[in-house]
Amino acid sequence: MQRIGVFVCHCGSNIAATVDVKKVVETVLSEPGVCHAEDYPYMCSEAGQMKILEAVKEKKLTGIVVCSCSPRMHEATFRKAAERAGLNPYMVEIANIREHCSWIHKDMEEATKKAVILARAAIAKVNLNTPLQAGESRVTKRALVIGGGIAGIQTALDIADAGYEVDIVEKTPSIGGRMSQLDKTFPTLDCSACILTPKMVEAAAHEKINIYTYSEVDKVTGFVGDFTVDIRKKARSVDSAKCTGCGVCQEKCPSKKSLNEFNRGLNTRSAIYTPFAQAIPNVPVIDRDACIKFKTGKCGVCEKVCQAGAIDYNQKDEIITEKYGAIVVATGFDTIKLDNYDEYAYNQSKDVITSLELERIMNAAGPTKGHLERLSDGKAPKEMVFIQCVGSRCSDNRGKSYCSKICCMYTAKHAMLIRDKYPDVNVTVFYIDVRTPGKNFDEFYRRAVEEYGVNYVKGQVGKVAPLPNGKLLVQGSDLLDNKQILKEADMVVLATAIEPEASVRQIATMLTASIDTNNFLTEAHPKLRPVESPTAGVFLSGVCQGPKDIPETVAQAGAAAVKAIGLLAKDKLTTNPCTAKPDELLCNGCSQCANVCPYGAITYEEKEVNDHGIRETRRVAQVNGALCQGCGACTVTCPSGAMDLQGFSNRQIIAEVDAICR
Amino acid sequence: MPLTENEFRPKIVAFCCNWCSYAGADLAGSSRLSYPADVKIIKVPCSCRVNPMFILRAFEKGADGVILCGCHPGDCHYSTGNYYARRRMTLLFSMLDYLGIEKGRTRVEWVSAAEGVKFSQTMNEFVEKIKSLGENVRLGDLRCKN
Amino acid sequence: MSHRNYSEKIKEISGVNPYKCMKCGKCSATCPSYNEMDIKPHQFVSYVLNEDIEALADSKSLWKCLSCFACVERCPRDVKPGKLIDAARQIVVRERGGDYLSADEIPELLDEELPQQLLVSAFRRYKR
Amino acid sequence: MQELVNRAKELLANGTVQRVLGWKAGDMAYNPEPSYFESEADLSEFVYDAFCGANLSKYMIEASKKEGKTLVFLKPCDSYSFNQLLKEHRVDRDKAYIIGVGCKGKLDIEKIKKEGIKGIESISGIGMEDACDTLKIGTLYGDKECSYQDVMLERCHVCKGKDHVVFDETLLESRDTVDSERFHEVEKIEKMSPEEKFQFFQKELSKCIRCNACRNVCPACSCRKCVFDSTKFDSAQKANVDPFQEKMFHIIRAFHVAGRCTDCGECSRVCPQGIRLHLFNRKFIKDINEFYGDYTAGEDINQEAPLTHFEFSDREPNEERG
Repeated sequence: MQRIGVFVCHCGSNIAATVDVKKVVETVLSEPGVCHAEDYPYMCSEAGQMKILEAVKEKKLTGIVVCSCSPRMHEATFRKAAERAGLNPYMVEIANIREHCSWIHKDMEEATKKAVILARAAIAKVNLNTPLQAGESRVTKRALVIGGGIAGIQTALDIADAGYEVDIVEKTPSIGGRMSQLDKTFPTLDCSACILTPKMVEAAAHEKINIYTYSEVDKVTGFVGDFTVDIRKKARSVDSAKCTGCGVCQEKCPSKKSLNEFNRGLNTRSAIYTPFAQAIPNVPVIDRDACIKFKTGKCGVCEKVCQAGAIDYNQKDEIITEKYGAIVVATGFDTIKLDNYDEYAYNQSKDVITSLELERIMNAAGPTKGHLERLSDGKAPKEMVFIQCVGSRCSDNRGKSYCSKICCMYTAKHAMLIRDKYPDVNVTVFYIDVRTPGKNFDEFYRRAVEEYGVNYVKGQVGKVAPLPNGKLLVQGSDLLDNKQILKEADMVVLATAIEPEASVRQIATMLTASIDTNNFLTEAHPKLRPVESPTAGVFLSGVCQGPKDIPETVAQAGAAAVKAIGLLAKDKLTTNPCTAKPDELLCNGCSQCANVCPYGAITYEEKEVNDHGIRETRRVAQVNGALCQGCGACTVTCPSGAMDLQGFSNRQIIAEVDAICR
Repeated sequence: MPLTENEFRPKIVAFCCNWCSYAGADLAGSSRLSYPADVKIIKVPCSCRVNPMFILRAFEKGADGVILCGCHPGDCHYSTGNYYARRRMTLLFSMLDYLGIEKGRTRVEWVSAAEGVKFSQTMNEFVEKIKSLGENVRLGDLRCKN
Repeated sequence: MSHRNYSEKIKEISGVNPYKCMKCGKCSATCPSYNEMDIKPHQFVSYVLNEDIEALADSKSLWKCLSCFACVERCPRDVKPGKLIDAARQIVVRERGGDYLSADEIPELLDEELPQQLLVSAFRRYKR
Repeated sequence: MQELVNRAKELLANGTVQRVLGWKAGDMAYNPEPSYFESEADLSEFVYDAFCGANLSKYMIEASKKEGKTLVFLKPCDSYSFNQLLKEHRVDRDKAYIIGVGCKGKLDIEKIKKEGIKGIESISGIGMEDACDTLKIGTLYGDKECSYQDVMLERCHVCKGKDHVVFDETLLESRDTVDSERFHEVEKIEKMSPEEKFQFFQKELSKCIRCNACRNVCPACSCRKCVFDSTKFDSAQKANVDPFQEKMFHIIRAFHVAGRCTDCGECSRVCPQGIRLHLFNRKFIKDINEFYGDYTAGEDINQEAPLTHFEFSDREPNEERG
């Protein structure tokens, strides 16, 4: 029989205002095994924890139940306290009487009754708890960064600078990501390439960093400290070791009609291409869907002109298998498709563009060589309209419910740059709210209005209609003036919502990292663990976790690096002791458990057992405690009940059921 | 809701997976989204840990309804646990229905850590449903008691 | 009925939660009858929330809305001002009683150019 | 039948097998029982006729632990059970020499008794060489007759087929016995109201005396130690201590064998109270077929079992049938 102490927390008034804690203490004292119960205003405080230590000592407690907030909050705290008191940490159970009781119920009598029942269930469980010992597993001192944008580059640099090997996997032919597509950056207006390129070069030159471009993650197995990852190096059709990056192949390539992804499809590129001039590595790839050689078998111009002999049409995808201790996801974002927003005429008019397209138009290396012009007729615009929140903050199913966060600032940037370079162009920004929290951000927006004369109108645009004269009729409203506005514009720029890069869902599935309904990766705690995934050993960097601007992305990238370094610096990890455990005497050897184990943690071996004096060799299940993550799938599959889960045993759960239904 | 006499208050057991649904229930709590106190949550590591025996046990001990909440299919922390749970529960619920235990007394709902609202709504609906079905007398014993 | 009840009735008929409005003004930007309205589409929500139904009932807007539902279609928050005003109109018509449009009058009103939809919305608006 | 005995003698004599697992004549014509035969002499008691319903595959678990090979006679339906045990590593294929024997449908003595035939002394027309159309029954009260088909076991009316799924050789001809829809009974129950369903099963299960015959005969219930006998679930078989297993026994048992039950019908055959236990197992089989595609346990040992496998597009548990 256990000797159980029950500690009921008031959590200030969070619990005590709705739950009669004294009554809970009084009631649980009559539960089997309970030999001590008390309440305290803050159990998680040092003084509260001391109460546990004292009681364990005085009453010789063997088990502890804390009735408090969610175990997700303080289970670790109380387990440590138990350990300090000399108990096994797994002799602690939490009754969640805050999130699951006091915060959702109003009537004190009812909430108190429920709190007692929850406590009773925890007590019933502790009665069956057994001390568990955490095992150890090794840490591979190498990190994988998925995504080679600014987030991935910064994370890789920080990890590498700490002395650990890092691999970057980037799916496009070059690292650089979205930031390489930007012209200028807010709030300082410095050139994006000027600050990004040195970082790209630094990453490429770093002796601890290894970059796989034009590559994707194919498969991930293992667990924190010991992941095994298959990386697919897609066939580039160009030998990176031989290529000198001279660019002649691209000049001579006769297939020049492919949409240039880097320029958002606003112009075309050759079939053999490097996405942009500063690409790293400066090695082109052949787009096999566009290449004449691959389509018809005839051509081979690039091979002929390449003096280095680097063209290799027979190159195949290559799978590289590597072990990692930590994985950082930095997959970034894309703008949403605007097919659902007919009212903005994006698909009808070439002169309605997204902000990212405007970045390319404004950029000297872009489709118009940096001249602001209409894509329909090449004319310089006189009236420009910017529309904010296109697809952001939409609770209908056409767009995204969240604020994309970066649009207010980059629109101010665009407006300012245009007014600066082309003072004769009128710029009108239709906004719902202008959101500029950030250092020097509001000042930046105000400068656009006050110094550059950008016309900000509060009110969303209802419709953009192409006119026969080639202009665009923008129908908006000025809510402050209570007027409807009809404006003929030459160009309309849509601040299009951003969304996580589409491939992230697949990556999250491989990593068993959770993802929210918007495809953003979920952090382990929204406030206190913002750069960690709930899946141990997986960290989040950049927009894959939520909308962010560059400074925030870089800050988060550094934070993710530090978390990864903290993991890599360890030689051994303690493993979750709540793993599956087979009873060899009950095991039939039927293999059903091994069939459902997602980790391959169950193997079978012929083993001599002593079944009440009968010695025989049997086929029995063995669980690798380092691989087992404790899901319990095997326990239910096992027909004989030989497989049980430590910490969540059949008897423990049944005891809880009984306590609740009593 | 204060307790009033004679009102039928069902016993409801909710199994919640640790990673999504238990966190969803926590979020419902921290967002103060109320649902009836009749619901008592048991934490399990994954929906696939829930043995049909646990559900039968709950009914035998007098539960009027049992609900299992797990991560959305595709989002299981353990990759595949909820897919197995889905098959097991589909078959179990169908069997219980076959034995005369109304389908409304058993339910599976996928609730993510971000879906506090869904958690609370689900529980409100489920309790309403159980109240409309009344006390479960059938699984106490499938045989004649006398 | 009290003001509050009217307000609740409008929510009930329209199925709209006016609290969802983020005051972006897209409805007003969209509305073809905007200039003829005294209370603008983006303001409907506040009249309902402030329970100032009398003003809404007396407004010109009630009868100027074409029920084209462009605002319903484009509202990013599913607030649907067109449905709110439609509901207000229905309440007024119900209270007032009597039919403003009888089926017998239809043949006379028919016009080649007239969209069928208009007849339907006219019936919704002018007939009990 | 003599063919079987002759072949068994040969295999014993040439050392292919160490023993024979078959059926031994009982004290009455209708109750032969499973038995090992170690020698030619033993085989004089061997019998194979229309009352040899017993499925011998489960005995192969023990036989697999013995020295040398065992010759086992498996009817077509028994071979599914053997295959399923093979899939679960419970029997050793190398320790078995399987003769697949033909089957013309097996008989249910209870059904004969229900025909009003009492005091049975002898039954003829039950041998594999007979026409198996009419049974001639000698009783204390004179000779009686009844139709073979009318007194067949329920499972034979819905037979899975007369082909063996695993064997070393086959002997004797079979005859098709199917004349009913397999899921007809289950469908009838499905259409009842909840109250009617409950009444129906309550009536059936109230007959249960927990003799464990169903469990002991079931080839899928082959656990070294049954959960009902272990303390792992607090469901141990201690009368009056915890009645959980008492109440839920048949549901839990059905779930344990779901996806593994070959519908061999042994549970219903052996139940002394005549409970139609196959109605549980067959419900699961029907659901599995309907929800996840046709699956016959034991048919193909390489096929993924329905409960240790899934599809992303599987139906949701709350979904209404239809």
